[in-house]
Amino acid sequence: MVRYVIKRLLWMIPIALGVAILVFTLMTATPGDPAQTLLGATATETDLAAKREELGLNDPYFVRLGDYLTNVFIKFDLGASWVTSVDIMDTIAVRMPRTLVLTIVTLIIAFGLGIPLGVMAATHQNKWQDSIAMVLAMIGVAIPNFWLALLLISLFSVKLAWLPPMGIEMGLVSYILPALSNCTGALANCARQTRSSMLDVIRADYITTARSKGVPERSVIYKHALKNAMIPIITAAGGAFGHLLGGAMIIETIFNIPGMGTYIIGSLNNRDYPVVQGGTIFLALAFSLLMLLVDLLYAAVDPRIKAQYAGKKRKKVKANA
Amino acid sequence: MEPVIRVEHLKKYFATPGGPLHAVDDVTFSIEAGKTLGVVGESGCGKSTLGRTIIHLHESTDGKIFLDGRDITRLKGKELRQAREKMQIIFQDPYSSIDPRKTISSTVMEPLKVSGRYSRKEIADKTAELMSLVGIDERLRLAYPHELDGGRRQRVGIARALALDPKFVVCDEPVSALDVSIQAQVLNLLKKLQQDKGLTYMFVTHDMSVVRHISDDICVMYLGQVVEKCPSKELFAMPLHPYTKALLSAIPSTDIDNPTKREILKGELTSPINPKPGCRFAARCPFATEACEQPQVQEEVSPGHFVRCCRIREVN
Amino acid sequence: MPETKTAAAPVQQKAKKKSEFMRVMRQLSKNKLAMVGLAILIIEILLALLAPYIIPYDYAKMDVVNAFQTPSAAHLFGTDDTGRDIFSRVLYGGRYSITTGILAVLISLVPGIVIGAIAGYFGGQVDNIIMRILDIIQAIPGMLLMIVIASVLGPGFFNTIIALSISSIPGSARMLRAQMLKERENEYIEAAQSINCSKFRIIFSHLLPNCMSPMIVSSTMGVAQTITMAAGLSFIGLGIQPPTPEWGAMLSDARQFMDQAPHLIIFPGLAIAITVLALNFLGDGLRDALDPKLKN
Amino acid sequence: MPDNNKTQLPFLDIKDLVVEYVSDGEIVHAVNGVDLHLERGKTLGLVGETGAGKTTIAKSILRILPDVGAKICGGQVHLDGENLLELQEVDMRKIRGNKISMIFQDPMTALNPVQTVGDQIAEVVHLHLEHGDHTDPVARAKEMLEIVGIPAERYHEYPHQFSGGMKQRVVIAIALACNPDLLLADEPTTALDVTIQAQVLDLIGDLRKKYNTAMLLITHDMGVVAQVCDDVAVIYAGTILEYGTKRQVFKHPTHPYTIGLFGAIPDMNEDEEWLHPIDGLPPDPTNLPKGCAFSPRCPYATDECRKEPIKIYKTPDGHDCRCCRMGAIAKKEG
Repeated sequence: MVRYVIKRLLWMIPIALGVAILVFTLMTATPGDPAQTLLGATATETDLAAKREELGLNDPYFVRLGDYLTNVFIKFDLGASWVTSVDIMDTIAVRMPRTLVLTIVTLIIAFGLGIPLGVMAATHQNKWQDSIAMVLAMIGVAIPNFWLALLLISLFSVKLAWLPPMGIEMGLVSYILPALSNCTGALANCARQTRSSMLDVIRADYITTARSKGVPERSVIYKHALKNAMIPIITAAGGAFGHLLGGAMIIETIFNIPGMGTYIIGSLNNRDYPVVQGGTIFLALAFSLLMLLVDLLYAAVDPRIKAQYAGKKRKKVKANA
Repeated sequence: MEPVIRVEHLKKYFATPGGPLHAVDDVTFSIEAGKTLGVVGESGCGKSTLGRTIIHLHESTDGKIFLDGRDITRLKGKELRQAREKMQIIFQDPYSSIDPRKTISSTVMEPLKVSGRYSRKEIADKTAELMSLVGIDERLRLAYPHELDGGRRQRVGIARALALDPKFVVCDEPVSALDVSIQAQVLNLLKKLQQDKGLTYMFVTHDMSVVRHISDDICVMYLGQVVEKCPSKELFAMPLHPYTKALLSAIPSTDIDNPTKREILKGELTSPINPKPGCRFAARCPFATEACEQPQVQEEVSPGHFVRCCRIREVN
Repeated sequence: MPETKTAAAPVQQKAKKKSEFMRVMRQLSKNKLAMVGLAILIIEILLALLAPYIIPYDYAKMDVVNAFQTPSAAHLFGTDDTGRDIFSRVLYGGRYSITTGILAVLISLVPGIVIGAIAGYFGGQVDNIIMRILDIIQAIPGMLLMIVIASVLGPGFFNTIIALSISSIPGSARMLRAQMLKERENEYIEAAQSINCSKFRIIFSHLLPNCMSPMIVSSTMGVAQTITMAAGLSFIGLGIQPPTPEWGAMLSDARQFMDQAPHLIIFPGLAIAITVLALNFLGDGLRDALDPKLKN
Repeated sequence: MPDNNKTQLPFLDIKDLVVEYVSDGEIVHAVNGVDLHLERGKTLGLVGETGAGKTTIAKSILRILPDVGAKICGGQVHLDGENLLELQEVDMRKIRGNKISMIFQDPMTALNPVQTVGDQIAEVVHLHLEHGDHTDPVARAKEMLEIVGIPAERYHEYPHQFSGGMKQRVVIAIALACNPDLLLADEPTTALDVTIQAQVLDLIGDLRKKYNTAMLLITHDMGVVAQVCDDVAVIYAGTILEYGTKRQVFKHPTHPYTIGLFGAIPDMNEDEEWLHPIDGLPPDPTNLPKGCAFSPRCPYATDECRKEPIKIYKTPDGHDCRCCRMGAIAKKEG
């Protein structure tokens, strides 16, 4: 198992490298002159030239790429923001937890409600519970998270003034509305995924075996069926997290939460390339780390995968007497 | 007369993380024109791989393959295409061996279209002729596979295989997925086609009663090796190899007056991944000794009767 | 074999192809929700096409005198901060959103299929390299990648479409590859090889037709997702810029006036939700209808 | 009925069982009035082709038909005089796995992949422990593993670490853990190789004799029936066409379908040039013909066979045959 984890961790390095190169190339390909945006329209040509020289914009692409990669992957230094010249790593250390809190709270709501909803729909196939749950899920997927955010703000903050419309001064309370508006899509997808994998599992032979053993229906569903159905659901959770991370970008701008989203989008607007590059690499690494966690969770539930990871030596197949 | 198919020391290894998998290991035999060689053995003995390797669906690792006396082992490009037209295959699973998105007639005519030697009219005539040959009703021409039962799908597979008038056809368990009553219809059809068109079959199956009925000669395979090969009547009358004996005694016969003497094999198949030299059956053979650890040689014990076991005389 | 019989065969051949489409439609009509979805979509597309002729007011005409009017007979959806009629803008906006969704998915399908087919059919090293590249691109969360590409290309209608399609190429390529790997195990592919079909013919006349139905279903859902994403982009100012009446941009404008005129945010968002809902209903219906196994 | 006119009901007695499925709008007549019975300790072979309703009968006895769409429309199933169809679900559960248990066809999917082999055996023992009975389920499970020829140390291994034959042994261990009175075996060896099949059939035979368990063996292989069963029932499109002791049916097959089945199997001893297949297509359970279901494929069929359902006749040697033209066939075949 440990061998597998190390292999996956080592594997993240080329991915981070690839992401860095991809984002760096994208940034250099952006039209317009960063110096102009930074110094504003009034700057003289000489100031602009000096600024460009300072930021190393005049060097050829490969030289700058080489410098950047050595900084990031050798010196672990993401550099400083061109606008605020605050070290990027420090800002990320402050902002990343907020984005993570928002995304994880959303994930918990989505899967906490989605799984029971899906199980209920699967066990009452084609009955009213099933159709209501599935139409609700369809609507959940259809509602864009930024529209729901506006609706929730106008209702709970503007009209009823129960919850803060902006910022995170109120601590966890201020995460409620953002999490709610971001979770409908994930909740709906989780319910549909649970329903379809439960329906597949319920039709499997070993469920009939369990029934033929006299196992009561309730534990057939919750003990035998759900445990097997969890495997595809966990895989969907990995994918859902990536989707939520993306959604958080917009939610943060609406609720003015100083997380990674506002950081990156803000720096995009004023051409603060190092921040965009650093932020993206960091998010990509966080996302890959999470996918590794999902796979390990996957192995914990499914013994067949655990055996694969455990490598050949432990799996002794004894020839019987 | 040169046999239609001759195979010498044919080997097919698959690379696996645990080492080379010896699917087919040093197989030698030949099949005369118009004759049927039955290849029988349990799952995992390499009988399907053997068939597919001969007609170049898999590339052979070692050994030689001769079609009508011509060496076709390392053919490429145009020559391979010509050789392939003469060697066809019928598959086991009627539900996955026919493209669900194509109509019956377009499946049957595809080989003709691909060969590029037939005009549209010739293709239409030949397709109609092929379909009536295998007994598929004319009005099913534009039906889709999911509208047919297993038996008729298998007939479509047969019609497709015969489209280019092949000389040699590998039948890879063509009736195992069918019910008994439909099975008999397809077996009779295959036999009639052999007599009418002089086809040479290599009939792969795990069903001993089917192989006895349809083959002239039979070879028994175990873990990639041919352990015994002889005319089919002789195999059932006087089996020599211990595995063949166990295989025959395990068949539940419908004759209730003299039930077969049971010879129950102990243990499970050993792994075919980089196996030890010598007899692969030694682990489960009641007569195994150290001599069996050495690589076994295929010996012609009596005319046309080959066995791969060094202790054959003590065993019988 | 009477001569006339075979001559008729090719003619009937075409009839059969058309009936494949009819079979799918007949199968689809059994699913009520899918029909509702299809009806909504057809109405929306018609409205969007006819928009310039049927909208009551010019979508760009400002009329500051009666700004912030709540929905009334004159202005079905009310008017926005500069007095423009929201109903006309939503109708006209439909043109942007729907075309963005459909075009982006279509553009991303072509490279997606090519990459997926190559990785799926050839496997081995080729598959490995392609998959690693896709891993790298998909390591960046979808929305973030799109935001970065959109800012690189700059705002505007076509740039948004290109940004959307580029970021959805990895998804469709990976999906087609998985489908190809599954279909490749079937024996009819070995059969095609045994009758001398070329690699090219096996991919295009055997593998792809059988991999198409899941792609069609996911593309339908893809259009829905792309419409939402496009609106999201415009919402954060990176997609289609105001004053064009794109639904996302309208929502973004309405944000500043939430306390005075809450009604401003309702209708553009509702339009997105209904379109996406209709597409999802249709997608679900198509999933069953395209399955050849179902008896018709 | 074979002529045992005991007044008291036999150990297992199925009377006029009718089961129907609803699949996308069409009604599938899976079982159309089946009568079967079985004495304690005896084995009845139920032989038929795909779609004849064999598995549906077994699942109806245990009442584990998938509730979506399948329903038992009529008939009774008496076990020891008690009609199982009228039992409450909670009482039926006490019988499942304890008095009646079932073995399934495909060992590859019959075991829960995420639960250890031992636990799956212990679970059924634990479920049916009468209060006051302190046998330890884990110990009993290990004992059962040894009985079916699997080393007890493999208790904690998972199904994917076993071969097909070994998995089927675990399924047998589960089925026999509570010494059931009746074992329903649904094609237990069809998915296995012939040498492994011989091992498994022998294992079932020994254990059945040891616990005196009655068995309903469902198969399409006449050889397995000849080797294992006492009585034989031939079923086609949900109806029993021929029913008698093994000797009666194997020595004097009377119904044209049974004759056809024996003709279609290549005979091990003689060498006929051609097999005698049964012509035509398998029956479509959504629209079965009036009268005898086999009439479309029967060479001896006349209008009389197609009018209304055929009742059961007695053959010269006393076993049942549902065919009104037995006399004519006997003359021609004789």
